[in-house]
Amino acid sequence: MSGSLEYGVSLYSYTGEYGVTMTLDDCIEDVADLGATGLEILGEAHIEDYPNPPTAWLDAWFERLDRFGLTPTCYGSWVDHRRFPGRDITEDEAVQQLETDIRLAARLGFKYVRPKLGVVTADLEPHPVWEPATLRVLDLAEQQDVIICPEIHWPSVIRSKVVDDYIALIERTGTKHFGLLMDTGVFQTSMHHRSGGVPSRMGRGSARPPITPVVPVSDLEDVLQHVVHVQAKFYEIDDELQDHYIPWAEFLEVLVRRGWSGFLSSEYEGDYATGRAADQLRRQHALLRTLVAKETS
Amino acid sequence: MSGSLEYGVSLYSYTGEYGVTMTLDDCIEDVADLGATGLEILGEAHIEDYPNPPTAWLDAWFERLDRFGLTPTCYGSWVDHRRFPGRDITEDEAVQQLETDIRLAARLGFKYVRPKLGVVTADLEPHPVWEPATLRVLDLAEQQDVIICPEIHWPSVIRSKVVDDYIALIERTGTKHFGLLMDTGVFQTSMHHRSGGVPSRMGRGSARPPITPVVPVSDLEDVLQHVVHVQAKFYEIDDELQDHYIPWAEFLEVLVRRGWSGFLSSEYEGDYATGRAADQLRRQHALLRTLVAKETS
Amino acid sequence: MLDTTMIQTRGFKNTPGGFELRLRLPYYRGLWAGLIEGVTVTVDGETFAPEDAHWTIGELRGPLREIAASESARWPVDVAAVIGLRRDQPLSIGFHDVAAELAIQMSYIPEELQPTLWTEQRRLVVSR
Amino acid sequence: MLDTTMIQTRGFKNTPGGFELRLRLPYYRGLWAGLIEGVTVTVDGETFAPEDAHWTIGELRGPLREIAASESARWPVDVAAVIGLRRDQPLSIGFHDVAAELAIQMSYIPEELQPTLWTEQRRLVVSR
Ligand SMILES: [Mn+2]
Ligand SMILES: [Mn+2]
Repeated sequence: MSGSLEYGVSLYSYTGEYGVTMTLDDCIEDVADLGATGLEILGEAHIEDYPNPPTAWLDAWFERLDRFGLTPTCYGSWVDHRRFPGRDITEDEAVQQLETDIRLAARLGFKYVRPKLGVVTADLEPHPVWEPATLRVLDLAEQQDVIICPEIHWPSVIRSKVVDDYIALIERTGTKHFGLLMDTGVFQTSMHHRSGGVPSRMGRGSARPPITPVVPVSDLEDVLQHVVHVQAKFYEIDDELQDHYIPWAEFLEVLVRRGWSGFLSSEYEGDYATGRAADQLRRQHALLRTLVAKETS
Repeated sequence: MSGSLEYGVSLYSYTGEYGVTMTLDDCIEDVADLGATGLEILGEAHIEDYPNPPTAWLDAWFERLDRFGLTPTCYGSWVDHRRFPGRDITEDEAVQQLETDIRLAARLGFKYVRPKLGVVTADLEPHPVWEPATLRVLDLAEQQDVIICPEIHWPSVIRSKVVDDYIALIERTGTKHFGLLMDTGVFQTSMHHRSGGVPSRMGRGSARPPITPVVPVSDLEDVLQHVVHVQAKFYEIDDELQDHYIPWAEFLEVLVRRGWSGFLSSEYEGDYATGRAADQLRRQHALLRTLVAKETS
Repeated sequence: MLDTTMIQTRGFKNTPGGFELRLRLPYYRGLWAGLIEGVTVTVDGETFAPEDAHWTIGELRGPLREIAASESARWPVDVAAVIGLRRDQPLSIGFHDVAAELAIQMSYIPEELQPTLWTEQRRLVVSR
Repeated sequence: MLDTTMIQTRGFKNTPGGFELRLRLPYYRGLWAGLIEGVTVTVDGETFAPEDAHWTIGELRGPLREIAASESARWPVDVAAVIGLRRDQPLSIGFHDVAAELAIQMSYIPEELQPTLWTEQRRLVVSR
């Protein structure tokens, strides 16, 4: 089975530049300029007056897609279960949030919606509202022709209860509108420490996040049939066009051998120095295209 | 005689940021935010589709003046006598350029127009077209209620043939629509070497600019009665709020003692690092206001 | 456009009865107002409590708890918030050491590790 | 917005029959097109003569001498120009050393010191 890999960029990559040195126009133009065809956004970051963008914003959105020849890929959303101080959101509120984003994503032409779910325990168990709320919006997803795809994201790993539960939901319901989003940060072989940005720390107490094991790329084989979108998370491509954090050759070998089709949507998460995102994205696309050309030749 | 000093900023100050980290909106908002009331621009830098700004640009211009409580002070213009390759501009063309800028400046509400004149010799003699062309636009300046004020700018000095010729023109014609603009860079006590920006050099030959003497602030006394506007050129205010390049105390002492009225319009010309212009302008205004308060108390 | 820093250069100034400063959200997306716990501002060692801060986020104005009472209230990622604080004397012309600690709830981080605290100190100028 | 550098990151790429790159005016104001003498581009040691450059400045397109034939033609300071150059082979995917020397007439500097030359070298990536 022969797959087709396409190249995209998530505007998350421009976090250090967005609103500082780059407008939304600049970001979208940059994605097209570097030769990508897939455009990923974060609803709560990039849509003016989210979740109710003005007509002028919508007009500009479609005009840009057309002018730059870009296809909307994935729309990032959040289910913030601590949104109301003092209590967790209810199932109805979670459904409402999901519906809002599914409708808005579909309206903008996206095929994938990634809801980021809240966690309730130190070992990153998702808030229990995820499953009933998801089940209640599957029909809307079908009607709007989008696939809901929670993200497998560091420090979560592939072999975990949460991923098993996602797959069980797919198998139990037989839905075509739920899948997995694979963030390649899961496969990082060493930890990148970003420079720049405003210093932050977690909490006022002494709790610390868990130590995360290195996830072998081979773990991807077990779940790949359910992966509908890849966020090609990366931190730094060096001056020799090498990435010392993400094992791209191994990762792409699996995708090509298995004939996986879909978008590799770049998520730059490295240093914040001005101008670095645009340069690093070009380096990554040069690296990915070079490796894929080798795999497929 | 008691004068009144007012504080302004020239958008020239944001050269390192304009179009990079700051829009025109940002620049104008910053001027108001730092407590200035006078706004100076460069026609050829800041006016969209110069010299024919669209209606929307004009509307936004007046809306901002109103919202931020800013008064247009000086409009910088150029008479580029080498504008047409292979020949100098004619007197008619110089008149046309001056007329264009006088009309546009007046339309935007400016009171002063600074034409930057081309030079023809190594000792900075202005192109001879300046005098007949100026004489031909004095009536228009009167009609448009603006004062034409060529700039005394480093490496030119106050005691020079060109300044004598300017004053002679005023005395001979008795015009109220021609004056002098004093750029405080003339009084620099040492040379600042700016870092950042794109490296440039003059020419492919071996010619080098003249060595410029230090101009004592006392020279200002001779010409002050003709000075209609001050560009408060500066390079760096240090972490103790001291300026080691421009002798502000001496300069302001003369202005206050002589009862000079008008705008001190800041021209930051220091290092180009991002964010530096906005910080340095605030330092300079803090310094100028502190010194003036001392002089007048 | 915004400064990279959380505390913006533009916006720090005396106001009638106090002073104000501007903060950007040092995060990659906008947030529902209820996720913002508050900001503690310190100027030259003088600390201003989060509950005394008057917030302006675009058209939204008031104490944070009043702003967050509207379920649709958001802090967009590309909009700086103006934080107004009361002070008897105006800040002097010249340099001031300004610090801010912004506390936010990140739903996808376990609660025992929350709030996430962003802290920054800058030397800013009062220019008039 | 523009990069601080004269040679912009955005815009360097292969085109049918050659490649292009974008330049900003590294100056503080826009200029009448007749004041621009030209740009010499070098990629990995291969030099492209100024007279072979195809310019695009907003709506204006063509060799510089044709653009400057219109007396109203300008290069605004906040608009990057696209410089198109012919090349038989596309540039390879990966890094390239790109240099540009931009020559401009400054009327207020004595002619014997002109043109003013801005030079810059950057390492840019062809990404596809
Ligand atoms: Mn991701
Ligand atoms: Mn000046």
